[in-house]
Amino acid sequence: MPKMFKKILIANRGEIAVRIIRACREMGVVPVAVYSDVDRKALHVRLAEEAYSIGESVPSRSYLHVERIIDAAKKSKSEALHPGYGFLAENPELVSRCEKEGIVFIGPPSEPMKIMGNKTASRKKMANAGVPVIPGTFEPVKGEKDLKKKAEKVGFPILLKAAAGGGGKGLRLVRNRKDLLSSLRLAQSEAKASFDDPSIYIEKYIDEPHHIEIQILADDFGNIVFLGERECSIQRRYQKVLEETPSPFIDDEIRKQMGQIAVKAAAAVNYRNAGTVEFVVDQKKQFYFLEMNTRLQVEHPITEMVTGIDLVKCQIEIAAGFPLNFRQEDIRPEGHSLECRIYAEDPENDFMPSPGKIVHLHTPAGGLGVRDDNGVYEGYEVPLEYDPLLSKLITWGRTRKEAIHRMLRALSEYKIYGIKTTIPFFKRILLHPKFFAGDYNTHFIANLEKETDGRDAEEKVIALIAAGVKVYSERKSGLTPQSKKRESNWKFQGKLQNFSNRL
Amino acid sequence: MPKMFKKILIANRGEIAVRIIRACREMGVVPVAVYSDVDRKALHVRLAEEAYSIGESVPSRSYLHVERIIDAAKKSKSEALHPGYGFLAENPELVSRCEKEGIVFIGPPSEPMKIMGNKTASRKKMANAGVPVIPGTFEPVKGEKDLKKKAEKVGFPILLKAAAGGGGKGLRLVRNRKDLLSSLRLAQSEAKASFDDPSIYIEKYIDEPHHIEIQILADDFGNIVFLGERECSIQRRYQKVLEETPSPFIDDEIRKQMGQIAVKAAAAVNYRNAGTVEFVVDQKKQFYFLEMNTRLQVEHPITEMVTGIDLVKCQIEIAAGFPLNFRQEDIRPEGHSLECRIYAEDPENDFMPSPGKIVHLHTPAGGLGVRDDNGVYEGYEVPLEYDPLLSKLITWGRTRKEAIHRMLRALSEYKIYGIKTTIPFFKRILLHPKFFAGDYNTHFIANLEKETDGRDAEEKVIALIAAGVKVYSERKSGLTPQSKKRESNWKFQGKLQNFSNRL
Amino acid sequence: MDFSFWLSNKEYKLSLQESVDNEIVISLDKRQYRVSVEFISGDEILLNIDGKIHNVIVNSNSLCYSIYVNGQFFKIEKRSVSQILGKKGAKLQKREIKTSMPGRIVKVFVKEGDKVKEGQAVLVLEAMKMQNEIKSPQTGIITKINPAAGDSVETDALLFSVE
Amino acid sequence: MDFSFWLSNKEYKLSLQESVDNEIVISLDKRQYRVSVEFISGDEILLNIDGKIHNVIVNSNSLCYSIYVNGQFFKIEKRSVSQILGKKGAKLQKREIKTSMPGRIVKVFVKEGDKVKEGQAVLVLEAMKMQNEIKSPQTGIITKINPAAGDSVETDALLFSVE
Repeated sequence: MPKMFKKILIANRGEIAVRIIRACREMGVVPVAVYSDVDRKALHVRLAEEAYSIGESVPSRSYLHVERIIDAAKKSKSEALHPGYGFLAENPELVSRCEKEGIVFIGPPSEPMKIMGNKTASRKKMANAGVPVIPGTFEPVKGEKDLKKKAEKVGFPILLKAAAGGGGKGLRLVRNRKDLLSSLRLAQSEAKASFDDPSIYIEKYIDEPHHIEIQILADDFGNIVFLGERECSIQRRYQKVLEETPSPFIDDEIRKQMGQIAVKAAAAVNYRNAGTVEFVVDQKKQFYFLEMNTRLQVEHPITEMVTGIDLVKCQIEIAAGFPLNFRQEDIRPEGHSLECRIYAEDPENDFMPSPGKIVHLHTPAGGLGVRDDNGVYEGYEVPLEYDPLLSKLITWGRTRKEAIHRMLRALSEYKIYGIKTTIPFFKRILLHPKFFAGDYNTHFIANLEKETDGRDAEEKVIALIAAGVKVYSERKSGLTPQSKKRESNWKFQGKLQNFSNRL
Repeated sequence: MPKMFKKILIANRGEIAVRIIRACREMGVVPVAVYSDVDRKALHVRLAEEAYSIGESVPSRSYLHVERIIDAAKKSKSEALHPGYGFLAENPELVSRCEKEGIVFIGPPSEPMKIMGNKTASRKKMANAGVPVIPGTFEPVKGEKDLKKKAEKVGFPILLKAAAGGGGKGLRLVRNRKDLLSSLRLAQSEAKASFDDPSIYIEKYIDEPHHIEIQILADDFGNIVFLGERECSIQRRYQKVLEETPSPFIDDEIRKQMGQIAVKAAAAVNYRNAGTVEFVVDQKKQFYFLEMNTRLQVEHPITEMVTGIDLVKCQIEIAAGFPLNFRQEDIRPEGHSLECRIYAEDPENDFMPSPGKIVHLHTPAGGLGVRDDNGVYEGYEVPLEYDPLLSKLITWGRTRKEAIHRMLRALSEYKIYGIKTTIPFFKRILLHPKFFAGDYNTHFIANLEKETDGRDAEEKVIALIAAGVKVYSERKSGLTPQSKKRESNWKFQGKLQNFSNRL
Repeated sequence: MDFSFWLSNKEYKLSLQESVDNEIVISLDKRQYRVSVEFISGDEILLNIDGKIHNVIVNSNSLCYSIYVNGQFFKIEKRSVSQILGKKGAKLQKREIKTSMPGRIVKVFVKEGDKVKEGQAVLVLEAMKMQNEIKSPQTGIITKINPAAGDSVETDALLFSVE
Repeated sequence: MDFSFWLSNKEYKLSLQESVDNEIVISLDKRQYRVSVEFISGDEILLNIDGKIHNVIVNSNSLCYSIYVNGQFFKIEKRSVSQILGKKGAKLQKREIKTSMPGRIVKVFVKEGDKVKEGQAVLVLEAMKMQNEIKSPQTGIITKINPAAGDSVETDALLFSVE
């Protein structure tokens, strides 16, 4: 009979560490946080039950440092470790070190993680298991001659991709043969610089594709289930910006096929715990395996909203050796859910990072179907060192229309002042007729950025009136000591504005 | 073809006004707030699109003043008016004034409101319609002789109740005939003082009862549906404290019977819009009509959480003349939901009111299944003049156990400092073995209050350490001007503490 | 550094010293605690006590510390009650009971000259839609009752005196 | 009371006067607005403009007002740019471009002595896991480039000069 853990170390920070801490508390498990120097006052530390320092602010000396994480787990006597996403979440070395120390890693075993971490190896494995993969090569190309021959066989346009890659690095679109060699050289040098491995392979380029992923859960008893899809085509520079489920693009028949294929993919590598199989879907709704993320996804909450299933709790239960307590036929997604990723970036200035102090924070939670998974608080200083994700704002509605209108309402209440955020940008996406109609693909944001954003004349008038009121009240009362003191917060803000103004 | 309203006036304040404002914004309707003098900076004003002053802080000169509400509706050109709950929500005069001015009242017509507002008239009407009512009289008793005769017929123990009554006023339990006359006199004088009407009627006393209510919706086209029940037996001085759905006490068969009877009750009075039929359920699961609340209930969110149906939006759609867009068979409640009513009251000091400034506010929204419908913000001063409800914290879980554990987690994150709140009291309820087992009735809180509450020794040590750290840091640094300035917030708090200490 | 605090009339002795790694070692009731401290804002403090996290609010005035820990409120006094009052036995004196919130008097249970026990209800004050029993802080005789049932009272109004 | 403000180099004239009912009447661009004001906290202001509610954040320094309205940021200047700079044409001067955030230089597109146009990318700085193109603020010649690709830069480090 399996036993639940007493203590879990959370080897992460920010909103995802907070998310996992909450799941632990709801299960009666003690959540143990770790933190770098700059994160001493971070929200995940404040909400944890125990917390241990693991080193300097630069990630390689704290959150990416396997031995310091292992030390903290041993010191706190944690029986298990949850890696979150990013940092060491897909690092087989951490998994082996956990195995060696007798700490349960809350995620897959190292073997499926290794296979899925290598683009060409996973393509080969999936193709052999009967999972459709994008036409192309299963090995890195062996030189210019090999490239030419294979490119002709796949047929232009093609993508050159880094075998060790991800995040759009070492990626080149080649529309015709005359650009082939120059593109190879650029892709190779980028791949070498980013991953210390210049290997490049070929994939057929699929025009105007959708990125759709399937959430799966696999326990130790051979049960593998899928929990519907997530439509992730709203991307900017290969980074997801907004996700929704169900996808407005696919139908129940394709949904079921994709789910069954995802289960097959997981089974082929003896997968355990939560995982996500990503597919590229072309305009004819043909779908192809792209990669498998062997961890919790940033966008997991939208699946939770429509299924009612807490994925983090499932991860912990599976890792503790419990069987899944529901079957495929018990999973009946209801309604529609959206997620907006709110970043500390300036959408009016080319999405320049905007770290700094959050002077005011008003979050919109309240009412039916609104969820705000954030990792910050009023007075918190968003550090420069890490990912700029501040919050994931999630809504649910009985219909897609209701979920969108609820998101617009929630965004209108969400106020983060002192730093710039992507909140205003989401209004542009959600109010766009193409988005509202559900008629979009991965090119949506690039097209949107070409459209001009008319600044609202009403807001300008209000700003001028506010300035007038401010002068008026200052002249009537004289400057109070308090208003002088508060200026210091804004000096920082001012500095950042100067930064962006100068650039 | 009906048309949606352009503007709705919300004749209320606090969390319910905020709730309705959010529904309006999600429907593209302009929400118009009204406010009394003390509410100039209240959250419902800050979140509205338009706001109008309606008078002095005392309710009779603002929120209870029919003509000022009507004036604000006319001035703002609102087409409809939502009364919320409390204040004028069940006042037929407001309904008639709206009818006269051509403003749509978002609630029932005045006729069913009048019938249900009178205890004896509604008992008679319901009994005639075949709705089971508690045995007793259908008319006020006509004197001491009449009382004696009828009391014997009903059989002791009996309740004497004010015909115009509510909230436990003019209510007396009579266990045997020797106390009958003295109890009548007390009940009559209380009824006279509270409602200016000394009429008293008799009901059979039901021992250890449950209070369970059924939510219904009725449109203009003869469709009436029920949306499951709410278990409201956790009460303190006849005030609900915590509600849950489904009730752990009743089964599917009784649930369905109660739902059908509630629909019959609504049909009997030609009811329209949202309403709630309250039942008393005895230990043998016999249920009796108690009263009908002809408005939105405080605890409506738990029904929304399990059905996914936004009741406020339904109210607005029905009032605008749209038919319900779902049928009885489409309503399939999923999972379990709880609501804790967080009041500005001191649970360690006999629930004494605790108005004042909220110096710090950390709300727990985030993660799956947590909803915080609050009406306050950090820096807000909770006024003395109104109901002390600060927030309704609502959780949902796939099981009752999950919903309870989620509530405990959310409560542990919910921090309101500067005033006293009922947050610590809920932990005592939720962790009580009887509550956890679902084995409770309306006597639960009274029994709980007899049990001693062991103060946690660990917290005492932490408080002492914190005081030590404070002295240490003050001596090291000297008092900063800022820490001196902040003291003023706490002076107010100090005053209130003195108040409760003295009493 | 050594101090004494009083909590619920009991004295507690603390001794603090800074350790090399920026932690503070606190001795209390023969136990030692290793504490690290982060100041979040004016009165919000994040304590790490032997690895355990506690978010605490501390505010001080000249007499005491007002402290919230996990939603519980503690009033920790810098001096003992007997130090403040001079000596014991000073308790049974004339006490004037005022209200610091406006409200309406619903009921008065006693009349001037009545004997009351400590904790006995003297009158009912309604505020924030709630009825609150106002009790006598000591055993004695009611020497004055100011308002009558139905009266409205303002902040700081005298309710009654007991001697 | 009359003032002028500058927003995006355009001048706006405002005139304010208090009305009997505690409202302020503001004239701007030939329109009149009736405004009532509540101060929520230091820099948070609740405005009611002709019945419409707006939550606004206003902070001022000696040169300008920083204002957030509905999530949009406005910088309203007390004096015009030409007043600040003295006179026009002073624009084409030496400009030193510094960074106010630490990061890593990923790529440098130009070398010293190159001609650049206003808005042309000069180098790529990586911070917060994002790559950001740093552009030239004016047309001119690059007189100095400080860091090379791969270098880490600290806050306030000089990136390049353009003349």
